[in-house]
Amino acid sequence: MSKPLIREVPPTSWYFRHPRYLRYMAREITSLFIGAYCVFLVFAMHSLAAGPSSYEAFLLTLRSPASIAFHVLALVAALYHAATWFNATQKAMPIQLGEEFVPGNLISGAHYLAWAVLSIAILFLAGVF
Amino acid sequence: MKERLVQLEVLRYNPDTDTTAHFQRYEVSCPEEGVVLDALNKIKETIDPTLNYRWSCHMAVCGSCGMMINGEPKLSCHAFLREYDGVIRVEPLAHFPVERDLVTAPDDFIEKLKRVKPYLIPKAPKPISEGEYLQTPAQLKKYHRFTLCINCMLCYAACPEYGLTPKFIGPAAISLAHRYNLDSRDGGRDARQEVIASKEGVWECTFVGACSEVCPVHVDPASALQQVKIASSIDWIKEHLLPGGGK
Amino acid sequence: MAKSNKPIIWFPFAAGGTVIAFFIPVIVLLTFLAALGHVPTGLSYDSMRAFAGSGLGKLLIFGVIALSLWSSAHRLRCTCYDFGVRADKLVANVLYLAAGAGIIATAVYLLRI
Amino acid sequence: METISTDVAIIGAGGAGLRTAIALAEADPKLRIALISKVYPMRSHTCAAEGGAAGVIKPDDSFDLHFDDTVGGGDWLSDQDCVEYFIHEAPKELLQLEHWGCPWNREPDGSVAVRPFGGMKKKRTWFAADKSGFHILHTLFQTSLQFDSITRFDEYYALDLLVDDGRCQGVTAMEMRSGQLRQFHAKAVIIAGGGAGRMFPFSTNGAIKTGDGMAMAYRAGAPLKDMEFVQYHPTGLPNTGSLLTEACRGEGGILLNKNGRRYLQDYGMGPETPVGQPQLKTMELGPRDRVSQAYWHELQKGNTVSTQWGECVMLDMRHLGEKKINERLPLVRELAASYLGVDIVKDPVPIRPVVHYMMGGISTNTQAATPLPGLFAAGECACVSLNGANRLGSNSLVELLVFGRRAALSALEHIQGLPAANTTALNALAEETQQRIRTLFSRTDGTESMSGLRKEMMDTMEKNAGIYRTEEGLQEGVAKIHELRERYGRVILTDRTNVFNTDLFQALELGSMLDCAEAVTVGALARKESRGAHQRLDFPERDDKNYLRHTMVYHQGLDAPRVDYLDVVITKSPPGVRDYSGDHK
Ligand SMILES: Cc1cc2nc3c(=O)[nH]c(=O)nc-3n(C[C@H](O)[C@H](O)[C@H](O)COP(=O)(O)OP(=O)(O)OC[C@H]3O[C@@H](n4cnc5c(N)ncnc54)[C@H](O)[C@@H]3O)c2cc1C
Ligand code: SF4
Ligand code: F3S
Ligand code: FES
Repeated sequence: MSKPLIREVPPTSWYFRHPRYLRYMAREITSLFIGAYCVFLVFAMHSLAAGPSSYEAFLLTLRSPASIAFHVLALVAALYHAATWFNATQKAMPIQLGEEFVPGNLISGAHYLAWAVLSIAILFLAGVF
Repeated sequence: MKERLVQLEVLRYNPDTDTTAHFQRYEVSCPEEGVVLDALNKIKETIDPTLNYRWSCHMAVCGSCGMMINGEPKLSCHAFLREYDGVIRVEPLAHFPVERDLVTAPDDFIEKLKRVKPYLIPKAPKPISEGEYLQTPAQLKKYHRFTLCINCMLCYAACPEYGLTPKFIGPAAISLAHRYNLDSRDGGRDARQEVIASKEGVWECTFVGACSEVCPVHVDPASALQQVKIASSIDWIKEHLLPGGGK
Repeated sequence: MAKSNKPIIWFPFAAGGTVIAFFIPVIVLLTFLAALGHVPTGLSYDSMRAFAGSGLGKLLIFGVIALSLWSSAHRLRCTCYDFGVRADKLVANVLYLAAGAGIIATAVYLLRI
Repeated sequence: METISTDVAIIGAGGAGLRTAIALAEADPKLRIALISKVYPMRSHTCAAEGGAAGVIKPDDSFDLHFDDTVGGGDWLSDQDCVEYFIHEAPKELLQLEHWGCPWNREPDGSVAVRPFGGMKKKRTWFAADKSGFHILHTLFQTSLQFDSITRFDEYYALDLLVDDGRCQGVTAMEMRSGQLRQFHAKAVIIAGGGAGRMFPFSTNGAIKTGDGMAMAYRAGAPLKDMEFVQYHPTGLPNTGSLLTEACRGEGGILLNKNGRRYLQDYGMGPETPVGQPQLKTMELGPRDRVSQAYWHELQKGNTVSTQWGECVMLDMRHLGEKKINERLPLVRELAASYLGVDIVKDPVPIRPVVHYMMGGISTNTQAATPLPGLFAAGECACVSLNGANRLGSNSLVELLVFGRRAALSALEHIQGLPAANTTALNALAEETQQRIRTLFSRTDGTESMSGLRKEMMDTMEKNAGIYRTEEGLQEGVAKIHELRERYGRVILTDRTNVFNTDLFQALELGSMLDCAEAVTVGALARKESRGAHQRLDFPERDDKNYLRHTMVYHQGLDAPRVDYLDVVITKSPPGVRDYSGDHK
């Protein structure tokens, strides 16, 4: 009788098998930084709720080198996440108008555009410009 | 016809004689515009008749010749030699048990195909004598892409979640269920949802997207699966949060 | 086979993914500016307080933090699995509970403002 | 040896086998159906069919017109009662597929669309882009999954029919993954094993089309009919043999020789029609035999184009425009681009005729029954005499359906009240097969290499039984095939292990092809006339006086086969002139 050979998937290192898996893992790992950043936001709300002195202290701790490094990582992660997410929208939500499907790039492009507008608006409202 | 020397490194395994697999190196001369399958055929014909693999159509439509070529799931009849240099490494499709050499056991996939009820369950049955169900070109186009699957299982070999969790029903089978769900003639979605919206169904997919990257006929299973997730979530909200189950 | 209740987890995950994509980069940019010493006027105590004091502001802040937290927790769970951590139940419980705690804390803090 | 008892065993799970299985399951849910196939059903070669399937559906068409096209296209060698049955069943079967979900192309109003096809006077070919066979096969396969009474034996290689008490009562088959032989005891056996184009070197046929079903029936005593009629398709890729569907010409593609001339007008298919306005049944829409023969003449005249893949003519589709090509011929564009590096939107493609289809096969009547009781056949492996001397494109996909279903109904009738099988006798027969395989395995004094024999067979077929044939060439061919069959008795296996031993299966397939090749060459030698796809340079005219009849070839072991004839059934259309000169006369 035949004994089929099972070629095990190495459970802890399979993503080295192909660059596309590394790209995927990179995307997934963004969640670590974004998650941490969200926890940081929860703390921000805590200090905000605790009154002006605590909030000022919070703003001061922000300036530590560790915080700066963390922000760089979080920013990269957030941008990578945003790009992968917008690129995926055309797959998750294709739009058919009449017979034809709207080209995927258009759907993703529209998301990028909305994102840019929204980001600039928030920066403006926050008084950055 | 210009010929070129091709070196292949092929995974060999024969359960009758071997306990493990090993690579074997071959060298053959093939036409330049040939494909990896041509090289394998030449090896079998002129060097080693004991080499085993499946193929039939040589035109990327029967879906039988899938294998890993330099680590990438490919149809060997559609893997052009001109795209490779150096030694080409050929292995059986990942994530499936190897029966022998490049021949894998597709039983799991075949069983899953059956489970998703991939056939039309008519919304409003009518006899043949009343003619065809009308379906506009737009309605056809809505699901057409998902009819193109040749069941080659490359997407299963590419999907790491299937490799890690073999219970996962997987990209092609779910896309096929989705194809029928989208068909204007069909009324069987509820029955299929029981399967594809189950734990082992679409929820095992973490949207790696590899399935769509390797699909030789551009079915885009990743897209189908995300659509199924959204639709299933809407179902759930209707069933659990709206009065009367949203009916 | 029964339909899974996964949508309870997945739906907020997907919503969170969208929220992260649209909002988190610019928010990170704002706090980054603050970290570099250029605190935008909008991040000053008074404007933040005014913003978080309004009903709409509370809702927005809560929505962004809660969904993003949830989304990250869920994705982190999958990541653990992808890295070979097979104690999925445990990981899930820990992460979802943590996210839940963060979400409740956010709500409490916001209500205090 | 394990025995599997079943009511009906079907050999082959392509379009024909699947349609048969579904019809049986629908007719009687309690029936046990064994569906045996050497490949998973969706790998069957029906998946490669591109163009479409013919059935009268539109108001401007009529059954009579489909009848005339089929009978004329077949050069009056079709049995007209069979054609009559076929044309009436065709639309029903195609509608049935529609009801099962087949994604046929549609008109804007939602009704099914039809396209023109070679040799058809009206547009009546239903199509699903240029993957019609693919969609038919997958629709059937997927539909079959809902019937629990169909037990599939995928990757079981069928070997020999079990014939006892004058009727067919089963078959032996080897489970390919284990190398174990099994016997199937069945009250009726239906062969749907597909064609045998692989006996030729250049063929649109997949590797699995080796005529096993035909050979199995032939060896068991059922005659093969009209095997000399081998269809060449005029437009194959010169390197891989892959088919560029007839729809290329149906949609308006034109054929050019090296001087840029639309040479078909020089071979009774003119006068020229305007480019981009294809007219039915003339010029590029002439029948396959004529168009392929025209290539041969151009080749003799030195009018073909020399390419790195050999002598070709050009198929020009540039004028169709990118949009239409993408919508109607996407597969063709992809095939030409990837295997030849030609973009059909920008350049003409070099093509040459390639072996495509066997008009002949296991002799069946309109009930899909063979002369051997209990044995039925459908699909390309059968010759029900629908296609006569030349099959019209898009008739055969429908033939699978119509006669697949018919075979099921006939088998159902046959199994009512049968006497019980004599299992001892069947076991003994199965043991013979086992012995045959053992001999093949244990032979160490073999001298013949399989690939060597195969190559000699292919070369012989191409050289002596190709588009044009002569007495001398055929005599040589018959002798050569006879010699090869004899040498096949000394073929040696390199691989003597059990699991998925393709060396073994290729050897068995070679045996099947040699049997079929014998029937082709012997039939062709005996038919001293030119008709449809059988063209003799020494007998260029059709001879209705002597040859308006079917060739029946009977297997005689290693001896030369016995040739007999059977009259053609003519009901309403006496033999006439095949005219493809359009309305221009
Ligand atoms: C490239 C191409 C294009 C075509 N286009 C058209 C078209 O447009 N329109 C049209 O009408 N026709 C077309 N044809 C013809 C038509 O497709 C075929 O005649 C038809 O599909 C044959 O179907 P089948 O079911 O008889 O055989 P197949 O689909 O070939 O199936 C044969 C089955 O038999 C099984 N089998 C064979 N031997 C054994 C064995 N020893 N043991 C077990 N199982 C066995 C195989 O596994 C397979 O399942 C085309 C043919 C080709 C090659
Ligand atoms: S979806 Fe694509 S890759 Fe997957 S089985 Fe189907 S054709 Fe193959
Ligand atoms: S690769 Fe796998 S995880 Fe999902 S998107 Fe494709 S099925
Ligand atoms: S041989 Fe059919 S897909 Fe490759």
